[in-house]
Formats: sequence, C-alpha cells, structure tokens
Amino acid sequence: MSSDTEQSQPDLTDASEPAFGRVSRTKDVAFRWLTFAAALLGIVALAALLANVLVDALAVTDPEYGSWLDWQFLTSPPSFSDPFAAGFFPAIVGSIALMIVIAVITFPLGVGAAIYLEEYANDGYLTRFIQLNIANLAGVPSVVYGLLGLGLFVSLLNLGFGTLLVAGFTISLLILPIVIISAQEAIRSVPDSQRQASYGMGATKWQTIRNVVLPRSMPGILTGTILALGRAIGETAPLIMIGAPTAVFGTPNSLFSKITAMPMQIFTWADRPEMEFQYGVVAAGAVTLLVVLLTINSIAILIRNRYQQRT
Amino acid sequence: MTQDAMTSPEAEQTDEQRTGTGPTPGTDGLADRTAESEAETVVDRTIIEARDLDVYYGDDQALQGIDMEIPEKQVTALIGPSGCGKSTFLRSINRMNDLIDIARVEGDLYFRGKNVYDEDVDPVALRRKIGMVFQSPNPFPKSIRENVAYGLKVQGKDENVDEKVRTALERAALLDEVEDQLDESGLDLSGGQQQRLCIARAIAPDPEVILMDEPASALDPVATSKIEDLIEDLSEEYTVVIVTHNMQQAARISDKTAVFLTGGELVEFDDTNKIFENPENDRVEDYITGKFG
Amino acid sequence: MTQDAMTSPEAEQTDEQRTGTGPTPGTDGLADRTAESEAETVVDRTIIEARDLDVYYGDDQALQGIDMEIPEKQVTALIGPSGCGKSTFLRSINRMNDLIDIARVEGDLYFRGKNVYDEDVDPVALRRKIGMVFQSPNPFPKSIRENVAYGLKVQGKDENVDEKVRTALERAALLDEVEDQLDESGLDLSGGQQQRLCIARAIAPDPEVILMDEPASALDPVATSKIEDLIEDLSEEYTVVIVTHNMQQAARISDKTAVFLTGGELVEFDDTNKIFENPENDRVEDYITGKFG
Amino acid sequence: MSAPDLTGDGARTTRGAAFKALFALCAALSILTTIAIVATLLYDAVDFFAAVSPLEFFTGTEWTPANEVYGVWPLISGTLIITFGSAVIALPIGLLTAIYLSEYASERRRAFLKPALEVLAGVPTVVYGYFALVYVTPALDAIVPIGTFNALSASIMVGIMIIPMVSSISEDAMSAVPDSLRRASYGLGATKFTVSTSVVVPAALSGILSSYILALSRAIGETMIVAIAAGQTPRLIDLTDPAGMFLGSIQTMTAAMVQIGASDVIGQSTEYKSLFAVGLTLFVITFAMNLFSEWVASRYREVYR
Amino acid sequence: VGTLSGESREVNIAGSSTVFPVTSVVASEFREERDDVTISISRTGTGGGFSNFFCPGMTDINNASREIADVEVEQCGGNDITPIEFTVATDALTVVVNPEADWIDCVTVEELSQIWQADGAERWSEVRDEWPDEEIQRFGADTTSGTFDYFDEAILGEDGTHTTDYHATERDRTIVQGVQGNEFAIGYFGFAYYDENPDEIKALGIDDGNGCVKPSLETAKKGEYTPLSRSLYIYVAQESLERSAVRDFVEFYLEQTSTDLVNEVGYVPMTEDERDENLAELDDAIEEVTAE
Ligand SMILES: Nc1ncnc2c1ncn2[C@@H]1O[C@H](COP(=O)(O)OP(=O)(O)OP(=O)(O)O)[C@@H](O)[C@H]1O
Ligand SMILES: Nc1ncnc2c1ncn2[C@@H]1O[C@H](COP(=O)(O)OP(=O)(O)OP(=O)(O)O)[C@@H](O)[C@H]1O
Ligand SMILES: [Mg+2]
Ligand SMILES: [Mg+2]
Ligand SMILES: O=P([O-])([O-])[O-]
Repeated sequence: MSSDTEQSQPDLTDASEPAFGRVSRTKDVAFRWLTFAAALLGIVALAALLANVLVDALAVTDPEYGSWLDWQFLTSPPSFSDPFAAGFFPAIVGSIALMIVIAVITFPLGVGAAIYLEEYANDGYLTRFIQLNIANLAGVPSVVYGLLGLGLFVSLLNLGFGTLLVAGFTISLLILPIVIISAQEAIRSVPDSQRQASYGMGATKWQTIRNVVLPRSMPGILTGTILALGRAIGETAPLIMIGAPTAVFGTPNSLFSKITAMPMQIFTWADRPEMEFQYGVVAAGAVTLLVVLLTINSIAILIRNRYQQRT
Repeated sequence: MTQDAMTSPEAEQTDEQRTGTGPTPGTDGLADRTAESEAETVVDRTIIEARDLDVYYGDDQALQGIDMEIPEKQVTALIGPSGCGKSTFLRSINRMNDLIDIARVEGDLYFRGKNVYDEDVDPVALRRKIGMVFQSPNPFPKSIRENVAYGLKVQGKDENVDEKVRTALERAALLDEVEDQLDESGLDLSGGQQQRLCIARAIAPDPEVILMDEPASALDPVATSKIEDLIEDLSEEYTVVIVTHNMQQAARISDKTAVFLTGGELVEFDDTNKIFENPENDRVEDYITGKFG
Repeated sequence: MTQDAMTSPEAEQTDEQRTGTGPTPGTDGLADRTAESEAETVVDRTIIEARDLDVYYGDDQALQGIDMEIPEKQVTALIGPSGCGKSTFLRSINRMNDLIDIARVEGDLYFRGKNVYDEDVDPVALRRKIGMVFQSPNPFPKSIRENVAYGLKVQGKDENVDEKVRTALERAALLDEVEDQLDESGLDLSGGQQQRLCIARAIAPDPEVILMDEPASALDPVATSKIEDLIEDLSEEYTVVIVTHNMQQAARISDKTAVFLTGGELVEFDDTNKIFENPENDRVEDYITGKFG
Repeated sequence: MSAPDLTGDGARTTRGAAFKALFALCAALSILTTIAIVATLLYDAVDFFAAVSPLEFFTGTEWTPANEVYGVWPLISGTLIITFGSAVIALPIGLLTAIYLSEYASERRRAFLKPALEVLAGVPTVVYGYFALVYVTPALDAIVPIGTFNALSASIMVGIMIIPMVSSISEDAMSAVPDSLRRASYGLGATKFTVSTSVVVPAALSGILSSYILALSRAIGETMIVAIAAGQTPRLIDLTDPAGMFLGSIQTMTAAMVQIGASDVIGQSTEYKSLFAVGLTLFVITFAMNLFSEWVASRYREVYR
Repeated sequence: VGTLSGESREVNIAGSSTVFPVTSVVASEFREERDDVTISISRTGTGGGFSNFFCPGMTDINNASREIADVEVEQCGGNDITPIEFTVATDALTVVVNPEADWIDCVTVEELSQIWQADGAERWSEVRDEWPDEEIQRFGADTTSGTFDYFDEAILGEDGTHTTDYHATERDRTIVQGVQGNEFAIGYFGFAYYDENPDEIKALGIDDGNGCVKPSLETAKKGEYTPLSRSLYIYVAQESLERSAVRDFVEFYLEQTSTDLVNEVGYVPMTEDERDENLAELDDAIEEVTAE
C-alpha cells in the first residue's frame, strides 16, 4: 500500500491517466469459445447425420429413384426383397397401437403413484425407499426390461411372444418411472395455497385432488406422459427380447396379435443386402420415425407453453 | 392431553383464573355497541375455547398453554410479533395444522363445547363450519362463479347455487364490481378483488366462524380499507377471528384482542380498547407502543 | 451520461454546492482522532467520488443524481430505509452492478480521480483494488486456507501465500481461533467466524478500499461486536465503505455517514456525529429518530 | 349450547380410504417391478449357474456359447471399451456444455440450446445405431482403416447420446451453486473463467460426479447402438493394442443379449439361460451405479437446499 | 391363446433366415388377395424356429434351410405337433470374400475346412503358401441356423468341429458388411444375399475335386455346385391346417414355388412337377385334419 502513496494522489487534472490495468482475458475468451463449441458439438453432429439421412430418404442425390419416403412407402406392407415396393404401414400401425396400449396403462398408474407420493405419503422411510426405487428403475437398461417381459409375460404368464399386449406391458413398465417422476413434478408445482384454500373450505383430500390439484397439474402431467410415450415408440431392445416378429403383413386385430413397430422394422430392414435398403428404405423409415417423434415432442412443448402462459 | 384438560370446559371456567377475562375497569366503545344490541343477541357467548393448548412443530414448541375464549359474532384479533404463533393458533382452531406433518397439538380446543381434537371429530366436517381466508389471495384458476361455488360443491350443498353465489358476492361487497364477468377467471381480478372473492368463497357455504390470517397484508391501502369495512359487516352474522400484524388495523376493526408474544405465549386477552389504552402487562405495552416487534 | 457530468470533476467541485460537505459546526470525536494522526496522513483526502450518478434497473431508477466524496482511510457508513439504493450505490463503486443484466449506470464515479465507467477501465482490475464483503457470510466450500488464498491466487500474487494468509487472518482477528484448523472447511466455522473469514479473504490481496454490505446483519450480537471492532481497526489501513440498516452501528463505527432515502436520493452526507446529533434535513431527522423506516 | 355434529360421514371416510389404497397400490407397483425384475432374472440365472459354475462365469475369459464356454469377461471387456470410449467424448463435452449453459449462455441461447440437447437424448437408439453403421464408420474409414463393425463409431454415437444427460444434471448442480459464491469471487477480481473453474465447478462437483455415474450407467446399458454398429465378436481387452480394441469388432453384454434374444428366444438351453445370467450382471452393475449416483447427488442437494 | 377370435385369421411363421426372403415375398403377395389375414414372420434360424416356436406350438409354419432333425421331430411329437415337409427352393450356399482380395478366386473343400475348423488355420498363408500372411477374419451363420448346420456337415463332415472364433450372426447383412469391410475376411450365407450384392463382395468358386465351380442358379440347378447346393423347406404343422387362413396361405405358397418369384429372390425355383406333387401332398394332409 505504502508504495502507492505517490500514485494515489488524486490526480484530478489528467483524465487520461492510465486505467487500473487490464487483466488478460485470453483464457476467458478461449474458454468461452471452448464451452460454446462443446455445447454445439453434439447438436451439430446430430444435425449433420439428420441431413444425411434426409438426403438419402428423399433420394436427393439419386433423383432417378424418386423419393423413398412417399405415400406408397407409408401405406404399403414391408418387403424384404424389393426395396422399391417396401412399405412401413404395419410398423406404423403397430407403433400407434402400442402407444395407445402404453398410454392406457401408464397414465392412470403413473398419475396414481404420483398422487400417492405427493399427496398422501408422509416423508417416512417407506416413501423415501419407494422414491429411490423409482429413480433407480428409471435407469435400468431397456434390454433388462425386455428380459423381464420375456421371463414374466411370455414365459410365466404365457401371453404369447411378440404380442401387442406383452409389448405394451413391457414398455409400460419401462416408461412408468419416467411418467411417475414427471407427474410428481407437475403435482408439486401446484402451489400449496391452492390446497389450503380447498381444505379450508371443508373439502376432503380426494375432492381437493380432483378439483384443485389435478386440473392445475394436468398440463404438466400430459407433457411428461407424452414425452415418455416418445421414448416408448423409439424402444427396440425390449421388442427384440420379447420376440417381436421380424416382419408383419397386416394389422393387429386383437391384443394378442403379433406386432412389429417402427424401430423394430428399421432394425430388420437394416440387414437387407441391397444397398437400396441401406441408403433408401431404412433412411425413409428412420426419417418417418423421427418425424413422428418430433411431432409428439412438439405437441408436448405446445401444451407446456400454453400452460406456462396461463400461470 | 393432560388430565386436567380432560375436565369439561364449563367446570374449568369457574375453577380457573384466566388472564384478561376479569372485569375490565374502563368502559369502551365496543361494550357500548354490544350493549345496544343486547335485546337480540346474548352478549359474549363463547363459541371457541382453548384450554391449555400446546402446539409443537417437531421438537419446537410454537404455542404454550394457551387459554382463550372467543366470543360469538364478534371480531377477535390476534396480534403479536412475527413468529409468535398467531397463525399456528388460528390453524389449530379448524385443524389445518393436521396438514402439516410435523405439527402436534396437545390440550383442548372446544368449538361450541365440543373438543375438536376428540377422536370422533372429522376435521373435514369441522372445516365446513369454520371457514378460512388466507394471507395472500388464493383464488382457484377457475371462473369467479366456480370459485364461489366451490365450497357449496364440495360440501354437497347443490341447490340454488347461483343464488347463493350472488348472495355471497353481495355480502363480500364484490357483486357490483364483477356482476358482468362471473364466468371469467378469478385470476383476472385485482389483488383486493381477489381477496374479497376469497372471502365470498369462504362465506358462501355459510360457516359459523371465519378465520382470517393477515387477509389484507398483501393489499394496498384502498383495498385494505374495503376489506376492513367488510370484516366489520361480517361480524353481524359470523364470528370472525383475524390475525394481523398491523396494530392500527386490530384497533380499528376488532372487539377483542389477544396479544401473543415470542415463545408462543398468550400474554393478554381483553377488549380491544382495554388492550390499546391500558394494557395490564408491561411487555404488551412495550409491544403496542412499538418498543419492539 | 449527461453532458453535465462530462465536465471534469474538479470544475464541478467548485461549481457545485453539495449537501453536507460544508464546514461542520460541532467538533466531534472523529475529527479529533484524525487530527491526532494528521502528521502521517492527509486528512479527508478523497478516494472515491460520485458525480451525478444515476442507476437504473430496467426502467426503474434506483439511484438519483448521487454526489458524494468518500475520504480515504476512514469508515463511511451508508444508511437508509430498505430499498433506498444503498446496496446499489455500493455495487456501483466496484462495478458489481455490471453483473446484473438489467442494471444501467449513468453519471461518473471516480476512484482516485479516474472514472471507473470510462471505456478503458477493466472492472476485473478495478475489483482487485476494491474488495467486497457481503451481507451473509459466503465462504467458498474450501478449506480456510484456500478461502483466504483465493484472491491471491486469482490475482496471481503467488509468493509467500502462506504468510499472507496468516497476516490476513490475523488482521481479521481470526487467526487465534482457527490457527489449528487451517485445512478444514470454511463452512464448519460459526457465522461470525465465517464473516471474519470473508473479511480476511477480502483483505488478503491488499485492496485499497473495502466495501461491506450489511456485514453483520446475519450475525448475533457478540459476533457483531467483533466485526465492529474489526472494522474500526481496518480503517487504519483501508478505506471502508459500509452499508448498514442499524443506525446505532453506523453511529458507533463510522467517521462519515450518508443517508439515503426512498427513491434513491442521497439526502445528507456529513460527519457521523453531525448526522446523528444535528442533521440539517428534517426527513433525515425523522428517519434517525425512528419516525419511519 | 348444543354441541355441533362434527362426526365424519362414514361413506366419505371409506371413499377417502379407498382412494388412498388405490393410489398406494400404484406406488407399490414400482417396488413390485423391481422384485419382478430380480425374480425373473434370478429364476433362470439360478438354472444357468447350476450348469455353469459362477466361478467360471465371472472369471472366464472366453465367451463361446456354441461350445458351452461361458466366461463373461470378454463381454464385460466389450462393455468397458464402449463405456470408456463414450466417456472420453461425453464427460468433457457434457461438462463444458453445462458450464456454457449455466455461466455463459444468454437467456436466448439457453432457450434454444436446452431443447436442442433434449432432442439429442430423444433420438431412438436404433437410429443412432444406423447412423453409426452407415455414416460414421465409412467416414472414419476414410481416415483410418477400420472394420465395418467397430467399437469406435459405436462409442462416438453412445457418447453423443449421453452428452445431454451429463450436461443437464451438471447444469442443475451448477445452478444450485449460490450466486453469493460467484459474487464473492467476482468481488475479488476474478474473471468469468476463474469463477467458473475455481468456484462453480468445485462447488458443483458432487452433482457433476453424479451425472457422470448416471451417464456411464446409461452407456453400459445401451443396447441398440452397440448391437448394430459394434459387432458380435466377444473379445478380451488387449491393453497392448489400444487402437485395435477400438478399430475392431467387439461384443458388449447388451449386444450378446440381443444376439441370443433375436435367435433363440424361448428355448430351455443353457445358452438361453445365459441371457439371464448376463442380464442379471448388467442389472446389478447399473443398479449399483444408479444408487451410488443418487447418493452422491443427495449430498450436493443437502449442501445448498 | 389359440381360442381367441383374432388368432384364426393369423398365420405365424418362424425359422430360417435363408428361407425368410422367399416366405416374406409370398406373404406379401398373398396379402394382395387376402387382406383379412395377418402374417407374422420371425427370423430365428432353422433350429431356433423348430425348438422354440414351431415344436412348442407357437407357430404354424417353420422356415428351414435343412431337414428337420430327429430330436426336433421328437420334441414336436411330445407336443402333438405333426410337421409336414415341403421343399420350396434350392439354394447355392455361397462363400464370399472381399472384392479386393484378387489373390483368391477359388478354394477347395479341403482348404475351406481348414479355414473353418476349430483349431484350424489362423492366417491365410497357413492354408496356401502364396496367400498373404494375414489373419483370417471369419463371418458366418449363428449356431441356431440351418446354414450353420449345413455348412458344418458339408464342409467339415462328421469329425470336424466348426470354429467358434468367428463373427456369428443370424443377420446375413452383417456378414455382407463384415466381409465388405475387410480385405482378409471370409464369410458364407445363402446365395440370395450374394446375388443382391455382386459388386460389394466376391463369391468364391468351390473345387470339390471336379474343378472350380462358381455358385449360380444354373450350376445349382444342374447339380454341379457341390457340396454346397441344398434344398430349402417349409414345415407346416398339420394341426394348423384346420384353420383356413393357414390352409390358404400354404396352398398359395406352394403354387408360387415354381414361379419367377423364387428366382427373383435369388434361389432356384421348383419344377412344375415338383410343385404339383407338393400340392397333392398338401391336399392329403388337409383332408386328414378336416375329416375329423
Ligand atoms: N410448517 C411449519 N413447520 C415448522 N415450524 C413452523 C411451521 N409453521 C410455523 N412454524 C414455526 O412456529 C412458530 C410460530 O409460527 P407462526 O407461523 O404461527 O407465527 P406467526 O405469529 O403467524 O408469525 P408471522 O407473523 O410471521 O406469520 C415459528 O417459530 C415458526 O418458525
Ligand atoms: N437485481 C435487481 N434487479 C432489479 N431491481 C433491483 C435489483 N436490485 C435492487 N433492485 C431495486 O433497486 C432498488 C434499490 O435496491 P437496493 O438493494 O440498492 O436497496 P437497499 O437500500 O440496499 O435495500 P436493503 O436495505 O433492503 O438491502 C429497490 O427498489 C430494488 O427493488
Ligand atoms: Mg403468520
Ligand atoms: Mg441492500
Ligand atoms: O437361418 P438359416 O437358414 O441359416 O437357418
């Protein structure tokens, strides 16, 4: 300090006195760019791959083929020998049927469990155990759920390999933890003052849940469920494990029909020898699946945004 | 529950000497007012009575041996510094403390002579008799009509809902302002209107007591004065128990005032004029004159 | 920046009449103290000077045309009711407001004659000269040693770190208490110790000014008095600017006091004794006697 | 004074209890699921271990079901290679991404980047597998001679897939670091770089660690990418030939499960049962990691909430 | 499960990946006429199909690239399943290498067995001196497949055992890709998979003592491509023929076996006489079950 004494004369006459020095920002700037590049890397890589697959699916570089992704592709049965005749119809129908079954199973169960954990359970050991267990289940590999489906639903309960019901049950168990966790978050976001108001009016717990908590958290619950369904329609490994067939011609007509689904169909096409399958049909299937997924996610985001505007 | 507290309330009433219930020397405006209407109503009939009431949150005691008698169809104000347990006491009247996991109540609280902490009391039924209004307005994200009708709906009072909704809004001095927008969201109202909406919601199912926890603290002066007028009107039909941190407000609107001090004690409970003009307890005097709090 | 403020500060210094910088009639203890040490230091040499300083948060103005000269090696207290802009002013001295996206500063603030809002000023370099201590103790989740050494490390003052750490702890009156646990976490200390640790951390790199924003408000009375003693000691070597909402504290520890009032005005700035004994401004008098705030 | 009737309405109470029981049942289902997973896996795994000694299974270095040789190490090796490879990509990139999002990005950039990263995590893994096989591998082949099925391109794809997991959990942890610590650092004349690296990252370390463990667990359990792109050749790690390890075909635990599952589903053979033994191993590893990550994460939550 | 209403209009098939393309083409054609029938085909390999699906009664038809084994007949019998065999095409099992491997065009059966033998050759130069001193990369059929069994028997014979040091897969595409990706790779699979990719991989001629014969539909038809040409079959559960959907499908299938459909897939079709024989056999079987 003492060495500063001369300098520290309030030299008010010279406005151009040097500043207090500069601290080098080289690292700062470099690091900023580094982190920014890192943040973009995955996204850019994915964008490049998506561009590739889109170019292939639309046959942009080989216009003589015509786009692989066309009406015929969406409405025809699959083919495993003629890429030009190959279609995605049974897979699309299978995926939709599967999604309906999964939604019907997971929505009530997931919301029920979330209601219990948020509204009824007290913060005891059991609750914390259940909570921890749900978090863990969310991280169990999907192929293990496939084994569960195989061992429990196919072998033990004999519900048939590769059927709509078994696939629905198996993938439901897989996404249930995700549905529960997101429903819990939605329920937790309902302000306590709303519950207090309802209880203060002499409402029972169930009346409070039904009239106050659920209406208010429903957009959040729906968003979470739809996103989880998005995850569900992309799952392949569980379908393989429960013996979903390689090819299906026709549409499922009961819960016990054997089904295929979009990712499964992509997987089985991917090993056709012809290059047209590799770079055409499979690409078209992948693009279709991604478009469906994107649509689902957009719906979820739309719901979320509308809901956020209201509160 | 202590054995003592198990004796019936009336028996105790004569046995026990209680702070601030002795005869008050100074005559006050309130006594005048009640005297005027003596012909119709029984003066100072007790509707709620606490006997040696303790409330704990986990290991922390928030209320210590509260004894208090709240008279029917009057406004009773609870005042005291922050954290002294006013809200806790209010919530123990309609058992809203049940909703707090760690809260535990010991001692007795009688509503019309019935201990609300008896085994056979259903808190839901209790709360239908004792309505509640909260600190910040908390209307449901529903229409104004649905907000007011909510209590009627959950309590199964399904006839003449529309009429009852209008009456409640009228009594809450809100009808004129919202008559044309009953089907619009309650959230679109101003803060003061929202709070009156909450009051309308609370009175629509016609409870006997209305508990209010700092109902005007989130409001501007104009809205506050509307709420204060309303509270005075309400006391003609309802028993009102109100928590406030605003001493002027307590002095303006209440008939009786209870002063809680830090630690969860009820230090003095008496006619409002007595408390503000001539408190018995020095700490109450200090508090009222703003020496602390 | 207004055109006015662009004129050089000296010009203004003579042109402008400023609140509270006129000669003070009453002699006070502080003046005595500085008189005693006159031989070594220049009395009341200005180190920080605000000229028509406005600060906005978005469209809200938090400070209005502040003019103030803060003397070197003294304790200057900033007092005023909540929300009047004390913290804002403090943060504008070392440009911590830069970190708030919506904050915008107009006017000039000179540190040793250099406008810290000039283009060529690097706020990071500025902050190395002007240390800061915050309202609630915020030690890093690191060892005590690392906490104190942090500023040294960041500023590249790498020699004799251990010695400097001990000196800083010593000056912050903490060394005795923590000597044996320098490698334990700073979070394990008591609140008062944590705050002294933060002070040690601020003085370790040897800044010229130390800004303190209500450094004792989160502490108990014992810890507070330790901090107060410490501040008095620090002013022998450092310029201290302290925000406090505790008027007694300001009176006890500061040489100069600036009173801000709601709206972000600096209403009076003078020797502390003058302010507390004989303020010029009626609103200041009201505030100091507790009529509001 | 007549005492008011405050007794409960019986039907109302019963209904309340019924709803509670119903919802409790839903919550209990999650525990049943865990029990079912363990039971199904154990049921057939026990049979398997009757035929193949656990010692042989857990210490064996050769996996050739055709010859009834079941040593799980080659599969674990394959899984480790993929996990390592994807970690090298995802852990640093995910962390840097989290730092960018939490410390540098403007609100607008965040509003774009976060959902974009979510998309990364949402792409079906079968599509990633396909990408790896038909786009990444040929691209890599142009640089180094590489097998059609190789651990490298699968690792890259798995790495890209788990970036969002690392970045989002790490960012949560960084956002939980109180601003007062940042202010303290800026107040001492620190630059943003210093604040990020010397205050925010160390303070968020347990959250970052937790994200790492969770992401690795995800990589270990990833199935389709490796089944499609990494090949079906069970190989023991060869530390003397690190390049070969990545450039050649391997087989992970999950890929082995798909291989068996896709060909030999309902049989009662030892090979079929080996599916459950491998599944059990995988389940135990990932479950332990998830638990550990929860535990680590709960520590940072304790500190700042 | 079988009693459920939807089931009767379904035909469930599992088995050989070699036969899979034929069956799927037929199924696709069949659906053009009968869109009320849903057909599902699982590609599990011949053996997997028999032991896991067909004999336990879970499928109606099993695709097979070899004849049913005795143990499998027993297993089926135990479950009251009566398999009926129909030959549907002839295949030339094709051995392929990388097109850049210009040092090799033809192998002898002896050399092949050296390559695929357990504890056999590790490097090409061990098989023939002028071949490169490089490690052999093997891609082959999984043990559950009929292709594996046939190759094992035809090349390695009774005494030899198939090596386990190879990339085993039920997915023939994987073999194509694997061989395509490595100059020193070798693989084998059904002719159809080669036929589709003649530029990406190179088929080797096989010398069974009578000079080098390249695999092709002609050489297979003429019986010159030995020992790797073989018949492809479907096995139908006689019990499933009670259901009209299965009956109609099998009848349609057998009618198609002598058409270009099989040719296009890459196999040798049946002659019309053989086809008629099959149809007659089917009629008998149907009569037997419907008579009851
Ligand atoms: N839900 C709760 N859990 C734990 N402690 C609580 C809870 N609610 C209140 N307390 C504690 O009980 C004591 C009394 O709180 P209460 O809210 O009744 O005070 P109050 O007089 O209403 O204060 P205020 O004027 O701030 O509202 C306080 O010490 C408070 O911290
Ligand atoms: N980060 C911010 N964003 C927006 N407005 C702010 C911000 N910080 C302060 N303000 C506003 O600026 C005004 C002055 O705030 P400031 O914190 O400087 O007051 P203060 O005198 O320090 O009050 P207190 O004693 O409560 O700390 C207030 O109206 C406050 O709401
Ligand atoms: Mg309160
Ligand atoms: Mg402040
Ligand atoms: O699938 P396969 O034809 O080899 O049994």
